[in-house]
Amino acid sequence: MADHRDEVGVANEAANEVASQRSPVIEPGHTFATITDKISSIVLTRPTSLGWVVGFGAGFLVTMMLLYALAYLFVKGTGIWGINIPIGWAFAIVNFVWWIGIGHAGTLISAILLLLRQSWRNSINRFAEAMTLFAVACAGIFPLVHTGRPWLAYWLFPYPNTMNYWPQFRSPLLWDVFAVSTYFTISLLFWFIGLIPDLATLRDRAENKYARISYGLLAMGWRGSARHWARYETAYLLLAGLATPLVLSVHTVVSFDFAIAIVPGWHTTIFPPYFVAGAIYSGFAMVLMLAIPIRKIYGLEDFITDRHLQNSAKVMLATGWIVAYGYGIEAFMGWYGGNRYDQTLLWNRLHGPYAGLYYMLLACNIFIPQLLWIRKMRTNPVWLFLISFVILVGMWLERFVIIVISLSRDFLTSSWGMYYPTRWDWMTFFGTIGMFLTAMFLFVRILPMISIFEMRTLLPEAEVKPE
Amino acid sequence: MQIFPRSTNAISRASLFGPVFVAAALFWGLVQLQRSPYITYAGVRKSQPVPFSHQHHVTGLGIDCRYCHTSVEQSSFAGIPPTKTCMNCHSQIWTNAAMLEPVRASYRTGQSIQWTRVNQLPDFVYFSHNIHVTKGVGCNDCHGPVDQMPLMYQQASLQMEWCLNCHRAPQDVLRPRDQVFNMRYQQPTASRPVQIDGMSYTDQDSLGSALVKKYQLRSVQDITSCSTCHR
Amino acid sequence: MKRVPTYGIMAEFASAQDLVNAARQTHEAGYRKIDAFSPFPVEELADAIGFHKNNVPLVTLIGAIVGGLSGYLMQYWMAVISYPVNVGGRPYHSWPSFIVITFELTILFGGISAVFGMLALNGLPMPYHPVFNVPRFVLASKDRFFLIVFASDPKYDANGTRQFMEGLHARSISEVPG
Amino acid sequence: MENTKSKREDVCPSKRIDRAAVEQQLKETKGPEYWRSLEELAGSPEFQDMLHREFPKGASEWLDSVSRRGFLQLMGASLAMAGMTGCTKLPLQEIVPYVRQPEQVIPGVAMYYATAFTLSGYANPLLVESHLGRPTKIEGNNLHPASLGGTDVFAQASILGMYDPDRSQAITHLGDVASWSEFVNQIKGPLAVQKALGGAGIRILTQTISSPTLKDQMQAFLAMYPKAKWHVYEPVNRDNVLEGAKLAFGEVLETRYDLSNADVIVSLDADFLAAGFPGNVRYIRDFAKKRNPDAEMSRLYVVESNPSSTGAKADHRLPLRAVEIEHFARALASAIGVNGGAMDSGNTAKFIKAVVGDLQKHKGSSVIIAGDHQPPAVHALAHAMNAALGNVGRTVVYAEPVDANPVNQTESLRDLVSDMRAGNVDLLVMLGGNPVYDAPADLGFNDCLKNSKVALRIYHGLYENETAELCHWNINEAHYLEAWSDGRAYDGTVSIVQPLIAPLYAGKSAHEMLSALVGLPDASGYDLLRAYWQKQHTGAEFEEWWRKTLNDGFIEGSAYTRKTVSLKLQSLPAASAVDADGLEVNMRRDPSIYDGQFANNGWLQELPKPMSKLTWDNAVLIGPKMADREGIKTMDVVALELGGRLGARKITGPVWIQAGHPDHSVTVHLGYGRRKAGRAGTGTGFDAYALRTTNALWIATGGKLTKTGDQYQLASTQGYQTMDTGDGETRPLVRETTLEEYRKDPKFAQVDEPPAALTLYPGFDYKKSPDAWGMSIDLNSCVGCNNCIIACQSENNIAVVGKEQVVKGRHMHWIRVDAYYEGDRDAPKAYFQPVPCMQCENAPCELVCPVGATVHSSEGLNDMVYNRCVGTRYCSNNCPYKVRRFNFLLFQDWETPQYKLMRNPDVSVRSRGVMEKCSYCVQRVTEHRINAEIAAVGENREFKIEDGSLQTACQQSCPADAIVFGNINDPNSRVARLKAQDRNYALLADLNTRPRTTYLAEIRNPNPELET
Repeated sequence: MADHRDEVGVANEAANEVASQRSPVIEPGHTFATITDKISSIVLTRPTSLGWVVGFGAGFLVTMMLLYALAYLFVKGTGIWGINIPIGWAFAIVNFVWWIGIGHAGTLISAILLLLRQSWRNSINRFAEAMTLFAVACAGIFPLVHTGRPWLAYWLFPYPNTMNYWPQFRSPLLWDVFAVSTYFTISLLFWFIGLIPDLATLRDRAENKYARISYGLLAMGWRGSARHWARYETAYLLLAGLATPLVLSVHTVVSFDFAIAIVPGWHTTIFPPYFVAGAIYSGFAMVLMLAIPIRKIYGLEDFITDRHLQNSAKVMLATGWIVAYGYGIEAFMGWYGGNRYDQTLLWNRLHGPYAGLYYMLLACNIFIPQLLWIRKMRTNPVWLFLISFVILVGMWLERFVIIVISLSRDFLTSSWGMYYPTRWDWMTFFGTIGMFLTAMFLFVRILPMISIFEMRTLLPEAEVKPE
Repeated sequence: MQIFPRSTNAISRASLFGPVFVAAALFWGLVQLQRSPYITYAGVRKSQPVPFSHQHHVTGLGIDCRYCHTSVEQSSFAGIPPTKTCMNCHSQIWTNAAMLEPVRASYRTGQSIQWTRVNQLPDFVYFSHNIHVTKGVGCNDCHGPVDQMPLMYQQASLQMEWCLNCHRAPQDVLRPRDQVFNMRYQQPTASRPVQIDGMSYTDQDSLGSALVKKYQLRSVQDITSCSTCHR
Repeated sequence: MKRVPTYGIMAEFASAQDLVNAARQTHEAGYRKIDAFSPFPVEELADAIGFHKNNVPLVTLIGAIVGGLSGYLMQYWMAVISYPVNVGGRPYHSWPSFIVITFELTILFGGISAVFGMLALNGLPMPYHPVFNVPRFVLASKDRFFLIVFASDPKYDANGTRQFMEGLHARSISEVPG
Repeated sequence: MENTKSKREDVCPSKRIDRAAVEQQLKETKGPEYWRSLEELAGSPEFQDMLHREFPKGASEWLDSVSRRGFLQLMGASLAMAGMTGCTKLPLQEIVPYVRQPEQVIPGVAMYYATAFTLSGYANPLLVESHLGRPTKIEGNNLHPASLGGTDVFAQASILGMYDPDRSQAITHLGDVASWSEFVNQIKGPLAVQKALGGAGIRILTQTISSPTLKDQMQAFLAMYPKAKWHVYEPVNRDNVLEGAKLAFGEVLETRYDLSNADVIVSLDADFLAAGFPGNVRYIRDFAKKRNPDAEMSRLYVVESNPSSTGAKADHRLPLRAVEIEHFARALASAIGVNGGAMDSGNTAKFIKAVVGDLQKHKGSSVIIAGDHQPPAVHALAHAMNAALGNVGRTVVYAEPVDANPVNQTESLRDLVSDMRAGNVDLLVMLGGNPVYDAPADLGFNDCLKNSKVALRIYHGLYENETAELCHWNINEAHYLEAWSDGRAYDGTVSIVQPLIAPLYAGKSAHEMLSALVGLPDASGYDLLRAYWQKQHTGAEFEEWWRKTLNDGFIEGSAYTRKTVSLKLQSLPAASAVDADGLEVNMRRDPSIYDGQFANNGWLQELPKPMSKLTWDNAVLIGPKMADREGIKTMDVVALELGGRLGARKITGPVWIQAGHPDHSVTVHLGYGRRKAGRAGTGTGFDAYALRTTNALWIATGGKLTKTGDQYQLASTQGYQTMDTGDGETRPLVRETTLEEYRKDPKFAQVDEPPAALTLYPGFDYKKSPDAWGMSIDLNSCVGCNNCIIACQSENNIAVVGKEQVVKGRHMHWIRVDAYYEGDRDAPKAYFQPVPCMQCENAPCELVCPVGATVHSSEGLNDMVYNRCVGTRYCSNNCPYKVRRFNFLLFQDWETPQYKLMRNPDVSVRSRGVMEKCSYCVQRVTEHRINAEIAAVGENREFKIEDGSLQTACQQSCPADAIVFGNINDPNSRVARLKAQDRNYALLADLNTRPRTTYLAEIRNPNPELET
């Protein structure tokens, strides 16, 4: 809503465009009322559907498995995982980077697309942001629990202590601490202020007393005053402006964890850009994996149209190519750079004990996604869903390849080693997925998953003639 | 419709901005607790099998520290006197004082007296008495006015920040080596100058820097390196 | 039953366009203590009711600057002044390494002050507000648009204002009890 | 070592501290506090009954299972929280002083005592560090000619043996705990009966003994019981050497070598640089001295079957099957002009020609050494050749045998068995040893003892092992660190074995056993020893002489004098024909656990074997050729069969493909597959003694190898044993060249050294600090003996992790010895490279630690602050040398009291979740610095740490003197001078990490004639 006129323009176009090839961002025939009713009813209807209960229950059980795995971890120590010397980092960090990457789509959609005035973002930004928060929460678990003595993790924060000794600010891990916590805070605020007007709507529409009270408290007495809207819009815009460099910085910093180190396969300048691209890549894949079933189940095809699926697919195609370029440059530099360690690394990826995974990675992240060139694929939810899944697998493999393969064979051949995940590695990984789904289920049940007031602005009625 | 009464406004505002202050207060509390005697034992008189009075033995009888703490100049460990040392005198005087029974019992049975440790450092801290004594750090610089302690207690917090105070500015505490065991030593003033090597010093700054040279103290960077105390 | 003082008079409109027009007329009619309510942001509205002074950017800027400075100074003090340690032969003041955290704290403080600044300036949270006494006001968060003239406005007088507002083609007019 | 010498005490240190105090301590203090507070009380020598309470028989298994002792790890974690963090509340501690403090004892100051460790009769002179009566670290005795400060792995690890909680802790009779006096009374009767018979029914079985006192006692006993017999048996015996000497000289002689003036050395399957070879410590020193390429450099030819560390150091190594080596020897002899009954030397002709040429050129300065397991003929030939080359008296010296009872041990045991079978034995006393486990299979000692008619069987030993099981009486032996004794080094020099601590479990020494048998049960070992030596050393000044002897640890001038001998070599027995394709089986002592007596020593079990880097197991070693032919892969389980009179004997075990191992030959190591060793040793590996027969103790032919199809996980500590990276690249990790090339281009090793000005950063100025520590490791001297690994483990309280963890790649050694192979897999070049922390000046590890737990000290040490570490493992990932070790689980044993006593009080005990690594022995650095500072201030002179006075643990007992540590700020220090050499290079220098540890490149001295 940076510029209202522009919104109107988009809305008009959207309306007139039904006939034309390009599908609109919102199906015609909607009014403020219908939008409001449609979206808020999802949250306000009682009783809860059985499907939801089942899904939530499943996610919850897996979350319990995560807690069990973590409890055992605290009792025994990180030795229950497959890590060793030389491979000091494996699943924990792979998962961390993977989740953080996924967590990039939300803020990107709500902030960057907002600044780029991509009005189609309005219908997906809300749950994309929620997805971001939950993904970052899942990611946040790992840096903490992967330490040998997690109960001392508070030493990573610069608090006044009796040792007169401080964190070591040259360490990328410390940068992570600040980057990730900042990212989480800002995303949370961004998401929440986005929610305020809709919470007001829910407050005013809830039948149930308690619902009314709780939504009321969260809405903080929002009444849609013109003055409030003015300040609100500014704040929202500023936040978007701040979040944009932030979202780019977060994965850059994460990539520093590797780029700053001297390990062959880590120590490369290409990392920041292609980590960010990869993050958006996997982020959109996750958005689609959520959007496609949600719009089906809750019948939101009017709001999440094929246009959205198409655009997301195009974004994936683009970022996918950036990632491919990254791989290309890595390989090229490995060969061209003439550094004996990088050359060996390249050879090792292609012929080493983990070569299979590397080829799988290429298939998942580069070759299969090329199907998205085909329009049918972009518009067919089922195919899109499957491709997104493949991409998510691929991006997980990318992190595995970068972290584990590089560590498994570094400088001294005498200390080369292998890594085999244990069942505890897997339980922790899948556990976080369960946690993510649980949170997602709760979210769609108690909060509007599409921004109601921003949808309203897409309608032609929202137009106001200038003087 | 109106859901909330007017009063809610104040409450809600408080609940939005209040937590910040609560958290801050909590944090401040923790920081204080960290340094409190409850954690450090500083100034806490721990119960002992025999209520040994340093005041009486040092001030009253004028016994030198090294009579009991024999290894303070040769070893990292200052030494806790064996029962034998107590009995040197107490086989002659106070021979049947009730409070000394544990000592006599120990001597009879050969069972050690089990004192409660007063000045204790964590196990990963390696402190050497001998080097500190050699470089002109006085007993009471760390142990406080032991000669005025009827019951022994730990004077300083013995926390790292406390150690660093001296390690970052040793010249502020150094004294001539012959004064190390003098519990009543006071830093030089114009009225009470301190003589070493024929020079007379009227303030700690000049004395300190002179001693830093004389006793070849290592640079601050040296003595604040981690492995100075941790290995 | 005790008579409650009036808070103002409120008119309801069907579209954003109507509201904006009405607001403008009211403002031109010399009413200053007025406000308008819409279910989504209508940019012209603020201008229409004569609201121009928006301090959110300033607050944000201050927050960001404070964040950035404190970030860098904290690192400098800890690494160079408080306890300088030789880390891998790097200088104590390794400024390139300090940039990341400085940046992050800039964003963090900026963001926080933007959000809380906005809330504070808007006087939120304010769960209770007289306008909620108007039953139809629930529609303000759905598809209706409202304009209010506060009783505190010097030009306000119960009947005159009501008549004036009726002239604005409002769908309905109601008195807001304070 | 001057100051250590001055620190030596010359009195018996066995102190008497009241037990209650110690028990109190053990009850009240937890984990990490324990050994520190113990420091301030007193190392109590005597709390055996308490230990009994603490130790139910068959305690918990070794660290293998992760699920082990869950509660304990919880405790460990909580301890870690309590003990390892800065701001948690410390638990109240007791402090328990002496009642009467012994003189000399200054709490917190270590003392050193001279003693000796005896293996197979050969004494290794030692200097043992003691903290308040607790021995904590073993060093070599630098005054003793057989040590010169060096030790071997067995001596280093023996301290763990003393604290081993699985040692037999009481006298038992038929399994019930009994007392010494009971024992004494019970044997009175039988002895009386025997007295009447002149002891006709008494047999005493000992291991190889060199103790003069014990020999004297034994003779006294045999005088008292003239018909009694003294049998000697050890599985790793030197019968071949003995028979070889008889063959050559007609008498029994000790052969020693003087490598300090050997320019050409030919080894006929002799692994003379390996622990267990008599005199190896001294040989390594002399050998290493002669390998200096800037002086007269020696040349080493090794003809061997199983690849050994000696072979790895060879300038020319010829892999031959053990059975072929006799033929080689004969051919060589004939070529030299000794009648070896010349055989066709076949494909080795060229080699022999070159060797002979070399030998002829160096008459009198060459030496030919035959391996213990080669048949007598080979030894005889070696003697003959050395004589012919005029080496005798120069590089080869003959003298009295060190063995007090030099008999053919196999025959001796055979006699004993037949006597037992015949029922001639009524009373069998076994002093040590474990014949039930390690006697040749064909003797059937086991069942012979089980259902023999021997009325009374007495076992005296350190463990309740397989043999003890089958005895009525089981007397727990006192460990050598607990008892008085003496013994002879390889050159005959008598060392006095001085106890460091009173017996933990009131064990008895062999001397006390024997004197009990002659009716003096209460004689103390000390009195017996003293009495004996008083007899030998008549004269007024005995006291003074005795004190000096105890102080030095050995009797000056007690070495056996050289004998001039005349060769009486009659015709040699005909050599057995070699079946070209028949499979030969070599049975060898294990490089880590010897003959099995160290099977329960965790340090040795986890010590990577020099060539294969295997731990916790033995394996069937085969050559690559054979593996390819038979289609066998490493870790395939095979069945190995040997035919024989007693029918086929068979073992099954996993295969390890050993580069350089000859074809048609397999090697198995003895000592594994113990049934009753203890928590560490029981059930590791397979028992190769099952293949051993009296007629083929070392080399058997006609073996049969078949795949079983099973797999078995072996635990090797080294990822890859080649410097090739697979993509055709080879990394210059070990830099090596020939003497010629080196003379041409001395700086060959210093390629890709980055210029000092490369970095943008100014870099730190370490000149400001008086000392900047650095280390130089000479790859030419290092013989891969592994001694440094154990020395470090002992000095720095390094945990043992168990096989499962080693397989996962989590072993904890702070210094490792990498072994690399290069070239033809069947005859590769081999290299050793010890790798401790490089202490990089631009340390990559420090840069990435988020909490600053690893940072630089002003002296350039890469400090690792355990208590600050949160365990992100980032530092290890970023360490190009991978020398950092992480406590993935609670590897330290917090609860075993013995281990608490053993630990070095000057080094933190690391708990779970903490990174650790080589610290350049910072505790020693600090100690020396403090002492030097005190001295400087006291004497009012410039502060200085004397070069060489401060030695790291690995350096101090390195037999090759390959590791040198010191102050690189002082251009005259030894380390600075070494680093100035042309051969000096830094590992991975191209990374610009600026390591403080650098290497001296390896130079070989090949024979031009053999260079193709």
